[in-house]
Amino acid sequence: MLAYTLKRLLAGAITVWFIATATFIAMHQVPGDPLMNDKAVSAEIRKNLEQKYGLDKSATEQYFIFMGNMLRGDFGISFTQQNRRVNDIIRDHFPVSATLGLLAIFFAATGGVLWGALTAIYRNRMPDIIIMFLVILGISVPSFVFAALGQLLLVNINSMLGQSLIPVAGWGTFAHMLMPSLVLGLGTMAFLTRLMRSSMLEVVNEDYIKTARAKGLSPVRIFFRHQLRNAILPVITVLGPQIAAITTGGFVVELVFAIPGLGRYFVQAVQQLDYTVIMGTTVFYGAFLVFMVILVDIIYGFVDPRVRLE
Amino acid sequence: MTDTTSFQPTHEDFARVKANLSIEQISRPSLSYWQDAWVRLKKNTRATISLYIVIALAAFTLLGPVFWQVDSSLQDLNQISQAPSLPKTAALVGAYKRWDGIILEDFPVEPEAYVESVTPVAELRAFEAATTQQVRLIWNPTVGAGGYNIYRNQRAPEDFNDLGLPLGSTYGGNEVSYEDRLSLESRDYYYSIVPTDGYDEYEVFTVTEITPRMIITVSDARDRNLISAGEEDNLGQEIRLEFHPFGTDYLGRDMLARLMEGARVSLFIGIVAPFIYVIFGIIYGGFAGYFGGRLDVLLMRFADFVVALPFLLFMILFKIAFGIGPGESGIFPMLVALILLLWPATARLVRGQVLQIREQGYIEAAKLLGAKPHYLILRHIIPNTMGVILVTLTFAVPAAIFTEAFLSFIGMGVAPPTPSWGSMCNEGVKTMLSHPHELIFPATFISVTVLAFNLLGDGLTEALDSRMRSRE
Amino acid sequence: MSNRILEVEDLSVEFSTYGGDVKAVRGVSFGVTRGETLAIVGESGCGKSVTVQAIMGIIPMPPGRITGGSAKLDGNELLGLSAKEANQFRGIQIGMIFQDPMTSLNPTMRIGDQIAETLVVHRHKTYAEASRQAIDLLEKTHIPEAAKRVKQYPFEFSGGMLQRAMIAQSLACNPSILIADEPTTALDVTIQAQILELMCELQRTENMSIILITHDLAVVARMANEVAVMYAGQIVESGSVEDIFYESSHPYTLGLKSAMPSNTGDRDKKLTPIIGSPPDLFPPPQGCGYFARCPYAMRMCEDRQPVNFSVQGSEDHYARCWLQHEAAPAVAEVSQNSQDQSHAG
Amino acid sequence: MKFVLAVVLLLLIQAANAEVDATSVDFKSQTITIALTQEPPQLNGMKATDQVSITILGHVMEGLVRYDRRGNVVPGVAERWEIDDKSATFWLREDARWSDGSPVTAHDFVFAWQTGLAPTTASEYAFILYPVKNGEAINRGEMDPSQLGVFAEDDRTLRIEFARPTGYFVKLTAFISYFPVREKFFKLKGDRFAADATDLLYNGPFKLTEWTHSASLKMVKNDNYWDRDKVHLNVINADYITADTRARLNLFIDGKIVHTRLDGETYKDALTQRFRIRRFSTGSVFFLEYNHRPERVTRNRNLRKAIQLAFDPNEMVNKVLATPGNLPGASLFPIWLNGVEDKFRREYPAPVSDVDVKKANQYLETAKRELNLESIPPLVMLSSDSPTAAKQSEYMQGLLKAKLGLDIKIDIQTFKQRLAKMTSGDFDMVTAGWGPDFDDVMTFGDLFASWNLNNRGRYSNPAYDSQVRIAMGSSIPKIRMDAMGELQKIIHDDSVVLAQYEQGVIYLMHPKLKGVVRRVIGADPDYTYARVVK
Repeated sequence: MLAYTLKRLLAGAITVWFIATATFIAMHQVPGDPLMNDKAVSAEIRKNLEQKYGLDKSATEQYFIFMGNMLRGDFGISFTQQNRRVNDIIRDHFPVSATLGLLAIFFAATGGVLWGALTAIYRNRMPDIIIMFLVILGISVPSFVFAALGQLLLVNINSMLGQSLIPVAGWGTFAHMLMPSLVLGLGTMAFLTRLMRSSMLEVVNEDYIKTARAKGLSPVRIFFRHQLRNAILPVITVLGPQIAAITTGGFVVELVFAIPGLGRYFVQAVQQLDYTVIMGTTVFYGAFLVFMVILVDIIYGFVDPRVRLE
Repeated sequence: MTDTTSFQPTHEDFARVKANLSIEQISRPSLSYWQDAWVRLKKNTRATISLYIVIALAAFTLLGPVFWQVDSSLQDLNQISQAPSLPKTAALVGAYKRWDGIILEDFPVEPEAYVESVTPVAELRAFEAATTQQVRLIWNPTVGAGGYNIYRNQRAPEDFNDLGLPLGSTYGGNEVSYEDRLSLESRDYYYSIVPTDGYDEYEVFTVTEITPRMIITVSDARDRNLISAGEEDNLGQEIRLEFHPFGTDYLGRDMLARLMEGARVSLFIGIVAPFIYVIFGIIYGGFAGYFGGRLDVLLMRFADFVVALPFLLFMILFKIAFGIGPGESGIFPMLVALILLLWPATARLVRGQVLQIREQGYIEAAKLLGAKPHYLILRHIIPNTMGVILVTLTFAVPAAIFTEAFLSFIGMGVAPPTPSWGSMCNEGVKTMLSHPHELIFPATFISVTVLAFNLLGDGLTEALDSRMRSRE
Repeated sequence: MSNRILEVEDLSVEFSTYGGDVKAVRGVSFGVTRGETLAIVGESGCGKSVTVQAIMGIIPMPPGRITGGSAKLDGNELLGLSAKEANQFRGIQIGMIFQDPMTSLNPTMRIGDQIAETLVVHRHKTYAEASRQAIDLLEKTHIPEAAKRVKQYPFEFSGGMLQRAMIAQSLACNPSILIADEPTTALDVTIQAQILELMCELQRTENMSIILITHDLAVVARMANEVAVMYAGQIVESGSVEDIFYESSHPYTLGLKSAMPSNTGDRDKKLTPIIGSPPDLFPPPQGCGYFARCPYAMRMCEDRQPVNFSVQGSEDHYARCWLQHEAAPAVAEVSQNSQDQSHAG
Repeated sequence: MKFVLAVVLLLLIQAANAEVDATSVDFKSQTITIALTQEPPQLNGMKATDQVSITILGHVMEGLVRYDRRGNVVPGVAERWEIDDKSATFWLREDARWSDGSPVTAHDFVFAWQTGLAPTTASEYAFILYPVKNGEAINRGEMDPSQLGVFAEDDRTLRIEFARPTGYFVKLTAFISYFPVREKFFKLKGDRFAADATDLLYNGPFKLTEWTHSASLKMVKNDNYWDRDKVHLNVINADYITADTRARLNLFIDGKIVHTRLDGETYKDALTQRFRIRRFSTGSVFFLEYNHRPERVTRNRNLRKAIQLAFDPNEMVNKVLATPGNLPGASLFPIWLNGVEDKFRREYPAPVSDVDVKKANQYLETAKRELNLESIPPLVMLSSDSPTAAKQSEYMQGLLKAKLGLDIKIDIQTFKQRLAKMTSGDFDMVTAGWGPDFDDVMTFGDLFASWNLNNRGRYSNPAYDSQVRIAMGSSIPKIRMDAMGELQKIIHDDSVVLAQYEQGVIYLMHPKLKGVVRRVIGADPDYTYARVVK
C-alpha cells in the first residue's frame, strides 16, 4: 500500500515535470511580449525589466533556472502584479477555488448519484424521462448562460422577498457559495447522472441482485445495500479528473459571481502572457490533478475490495 | 390430468413421418451484428427522432444556404436587433441633412442672476416629422435656465427620477433644440426636457410623446436593391425592407443566415474533431492494449501526461501559438488543439476494452487457427469495441461544441465575422433580457444538437451492447 | 396430498422482446414432496430456471410476465404477491442458490455480512448475533476457518467455497425448500460431488425439500426422488426417478438418456446426441415441440399438441407424447434406430 | 473520510469568515460599498498604470495639488506655489501628515521623483516626470538620479528646475507619479512595498486598512489627513471585484453597491427598474490608427482620405455603440480640453468633411493609380479581443466593403499579442484609443510626433513635429494653442488617424450618495467629497 502510493507519487512527479517542460516550451513559442504594456517604454527601461525577470538569458538557461526554483517551491514574481509572488497568489486564491470546486463536486456527486439511481429504477418511465430531459438540458446549455441565469434568479428572488436573502455575487459566507457552486456543478452532475444511470442499469441485472431478491430483502434494502455501492464504483473513478476539472475550470463562474478564485488568474495570465503565473498555476494544477487521481485511486481501493493496490 | 378432449385420432394420424431436420424453422430473423443493431435503433423512437434531427441539422448546414441566399455578414443598420417578424416596410426619404438647431438670439446664454427655481419649458415639440433617421426637438426657453438636459424613455415617466436615458445636454439657456439619432425605432418615445443652471438640474421637466416613422434613405435602398431605377424619386412611398424571418443581430445581420453559417463552424468543430481524435485514440489504445507489456506502460504514461495538461491553458496556448492570421476564422488551430488534447480519453477507454477482449476465448481460438495480429485487431477486437467507441463519439460532439462556445466567451473563439453558435450565444447572453431571440436561437440549436447526439448515443449503446441484447 | 409442500399448477410465463412475445413456460405443473428432492431436467433454454424464478417472483418484470397458473406453498399462493408479501417466504421458507456462485454474491460485501443480512432482516437479530450465527452456518457447510472467512470478500473465495457460502446463506432461516438452480454446473467435477454430498447431508439434517435444476442426468440419478423432464417450456415427462430412468416414455427422455455417458462399464455403447436444436418459442410450435427432432414423429405430432398421458395408468408417471395414446403404434415396432432396448412402448 | 472532513473544515473556515451582509450605503456610519472592475495590480504610485490603481491611489494619497469638485486645481500637500518658465517652488503645509503621524516633507517628493525616474524602477509613466530637469537623461540611465532638478530647500520648500517651459506643471503634480514616498519606509519594505495594505504609508483623505487580494479592499477615513473635515465618508468598502456589467447591475439592483457602469444592453434593464441613469464623458478618444510604414498601402494619403470620406462617425455612435454619451469623433482632441480662454474645440473648431461616397471612391481610384495597383489588397485590421472592439471592427469591415469595396481582414489578438504586433508594425489599421494622462492638450498633441513610442503606426511628418516643438517650447497659451490648432488641421488633412468617437458612459449611482465626482483625469469615480444623505 505504502509502496504503491510512493510508486504512484513518483510517476506523478515525472508527469508534473513533463507538464512543466511542455508548458515552458509552449509558452515561449507563443508570439507576443510579456513585458509590453499600453504605454510604450524606452529601450533602457525595457532592458531593466528583462534583467529583473531574467528574460535577458537564453531560453535554456531560463529553463534550468526555473526548474531549480520550482524544486525549491518558488515560482517567482508575477509580471502583471509586480510585487506579488506567484506562491502568494496560489496560496491566497487556490483555497477559494478549491472550496467552490469541492462544494460543486459535492452537489454534482450527490445529485448525480441520486438522479442516476432514480432514472435507472424508473427506466423508460416518466421520472426517468423527465430527469433525463433535465440532465440533457443541463449538459446542453453553456455554463456562462447558466451563470447569468442563476444570478438573475437570485436578483429576482431577493427583490421579490424585499431583502437580500442570498448574495448575488461576492465571496465570504456559505450563502455566497450556494449558487456559484450549483452552477459550476451542474454540468458534472448531468454527466454523473448519466454515468450512474448506465452503471445502475448494469448492476440491476447482476446475479447478486437476483440473489438478494431471492433472500427476501426489501427493494429499499437491495437498493441501498447492494445496488448503490456497486453502481457508484465507476462514478468514483471519474471523480478525480472531474474534481480537478471543476476546480480549475471555474473561470466563468468566478468571473460572473465576482469570486476571488485562482481560475481568473489562470485565464488572465494566459491572456496577459504572464510567464511566471502561467508556469506557477500550470504546474500547481498539474500536480493537483495528478494528486487527485492518485487519491481517488486509493479511495477506490477502499471502496472496492477487489482492487488491490500494488 | 389426461385430457383427451373430443379429439379422436385416426390411423392416418399415427403414420410415421421421417424427421426432417431441414424444415427446422427459423422464426427469429437471422441478422448480422450491424443489421441487428440497426433494427434495434429503429425500434428506439427517441433515437430515431434524434437521427432525423441530426440529418435535418446536416441539411440545414449544407443545403440551407442554397435556399436562403443571404450574406451572413451583410449589415442592415436600419434593422438592428430585430425580433423575428414578418417583413417590415419603411418610407423612402432623401439623404440625411445636417441640422444646426435653434439658438435664440434674443435670449440670454446664462441667466442674469441665479434663481431658486424655474418653470418647466413650454411647447416641447418635434421640429419636423419624426423619423427613425432623426427626431428633432424644439422647445420654448425658460427664464433662469443656463442649459437643458434631454432625456428619452420608452414609457411615460412617473417622476423626476424616471426620465430614462440621458441623451445629451445643451449649454446655454438659448439653445432650445436637440437632435436625437440614437438607435431610433418606430415606437413610442417620451422625451423630457430638464432645465439646468449650466451644471445642476432644476427638478422640473416637460414630457412629450413622439413616434418616429420607419424610413430608409434612397441610397440605402439602392444599395440593397430594394427599389428599381424608376422609383428613386418617389420619396415618401412605402417600400418593403429585407425580410429576416429569425430576426437580426446587433449589427442588423440576418440571424437565419448566421445560424446556418454558425452551424457550419460548430458542427465542423463538433464532428470533425471528435471523429479524428477518436480514430487516433482507437489506434493508439488498440496498439497499447494489444501488445501490452512495457510498450503499453510507456504509451499509457504518455497518455496520462497529456491528460494532466491543464486543458484550457493549453487550448489557448495552442491557439495563440498557431498564430491565427488576420482574416482567418481560427477554426483550424482550434481543431488541431482539440485533437491534440482530447485523444487520451478514447485511447484509455479502447485500451481497457482491448485488454478485456484480448483475454476472451474467441481471440485465443482465432490465434490458434493462425490469425495474424492485424486480422485479429480488425475482425475481432475493433468490432467488439465499436459500441463503446460510438458512444464516446456521440458524447464528444457536444463537448467539442461547448469548448468552442467557452473559448468564444473568453474572447478566444473564432474570429469575426465568422459566426459560431457558441459566439452567438455569448453575444446573446448580454442581450438576453432585451433581445432574447439572439440567445434563444443559437442556444436552442446547441441544445437540440446536444440532445440529439445524446439520445442517439443512448440508442446506440442499447443497440450495440450485446450484453443488453442477451437479456431480452 | 398433504405431503406435497409445494404445488405448481399450469404455470405460464412470457417474455416480451422486440421480436414478439416468447412463451418461455407453457402450462407447467408439478409438486414437491416434503423432505424429498424434485429434479427438473432439460437442456439449456427449456424454461427450467424461468419456472423456479417465477415461483420466487424474481423474474425481471418487464419484460417478463406470469400469464397464468398458481404456485401454492403449504396451500398459500405465491404468485402475484407484492414485494412485501413475497418477502414473507423468500429466504425464510424457500432458499435459493444459483448456477454461478462467482457472480451471485455481492462482490463489495463481506461474506459474513451477506449471510448475516438474511438473519437481520427476517429474524430481527443484531448484526453481532447474526455474524456469530453466520460462522456456525459456514461451519455447517464445512468451510474451514469459518471465523476468519466471514470477514473475507467473495473474490477471496474459490468457486466451491462460494457455493458453500451460498448454501449457508440460503439455509440461514431454516427454509423448508431449497431451490438449487444448476448448483454445480460452474464447478469442476470433484467440487461438484462435494457440493451434492453437502446438499444431501443438509437435506437429511434439516429435513428440507429440494428442487434441483440440472441438465445432468447423473446428478438426477444421484439426488432426486422425483423427476420432471422439461422441453420447450413444457414438462414432457414426470415421475419417480425410477420411472424416468427405467420406464422412460417420452422420446426426449430417451434421447437424453442415450446422450448420457454411462458409468456402468459398457464401453461399447456409443453416445448418441440429439440431433438439431430446440424450437424457438416465439411463436411456440403448433404441435409437439420435439416433433422436428423426434425419431418417432408421427403425422399428427406436427400440428397437434400432445396430451399429458398417464404412462400405463400410473398415478404419478406422465408423458406428454402421442405415442402414449392407446391407438398409437408401439415404439419398438417401428423403431429402426433405437439402440436402447430397455424402454417399452 | 479525511477528504470529507477537509471539505467540512474548509466550509467552516469560510463560514467563520462571514461578514454581516450590509447594504451599499449606511447613513449612520457613513459607509458605502463599491465594486472594482479588477484587482489593482499595483499600489506603487511610481509604477501603477491602470485606472483602478489610479482611483484607489487618488483616495489614499495626495500630491502637491489636487482637483476640486469642479475640476479646478486646489492646494494639496502644498499650500501655495510659484511657477515660471524655468522653475517652480512649492511651499508645503505644516499639517500634512503620513498615516503614521509623521509629517510629509519635501524630501519625500524628491525621493519619489528620483526613484520613479531611476531606470531600475522601470516605470512606464516615467515620461510624465520628464519636464523636470535631467529627468529624461536619468530615465535613460545617462545620469544619476541625484542630478534630478528637484531640491528640498528645507523640509517644507520644494524647488523644481524645468527641462523646458511647462505651463501645466502644477496640474501634473496631481498625478500619481508625482505622489510622495517616504524613503525610510520604502527601503524598509523593499520588494514588498505597496504589496499589501500595511506595506504602504498614506497621506490622502483615506487609508487602506484591508486588502484581500482579488476579493476586497477597505478604505477608512484618514484621521491624520490635514483636510479631514471636508471628508464625510468614514468607510469605503470595495467588496466586489468584477468587470462583468451584468453582474454589477445585479449587485446594484440587489442594493449591494453604489455605482455601476451600464453598457448597451444593461441600460435597458436599468430603464425597466426605473433607475436614474446618468451620463459622463470619460475624456478618451477612440480612433483607427493607420500604419504609415513605407511598405504599407495605408501610407497612401488618398487611400486614407477615401476611408475618411466613407466613414460616418454618427452612424458608429448612434447605431453601433448605441449608448448615450458617446460623441461622434471629429478630432484627435476631445471637446473637454481647455484652450486659451474657452474650450479648445470652440476656439479651434475641428475641420469637418461630410460623408461623400462618390468622392471617396474618386480618392480610392487615385490611390490605386499612385500605388500602381489593380485593386487594393485586403487590409489587416488589428483589433483587441474585447467584445466592443470586435463589434466595431466588424462594423468597419462591413462598411468599407459596402462603400469602397475594400476587403478587410480582422485580426483579433489578445492584449500582449496585439501590442507586439502594433509595435512591430504588423497591421494596416488598428483600433486604438487614447486617454488623457494630464489636463493639457499636449497629452494628445504629441501622440503622433515621430519620436513618440506610442506612435505605433510610425507616422512621421516634419510639419507635425515642428508644431509639437513649438507647443513644447513655450508657456504662452496662445502660441501653444495655435500650434495645436495647426496639428488638428494636419491630422484632418493628412488623415493621420480616423477619429471614431469620444467615449461617454452611462452609469447608475445610489440616489442617497451625493457629491461623487466623475473625473476625466485621476481618480474616477472620486468619493472623496461624497456623503450619504438620509
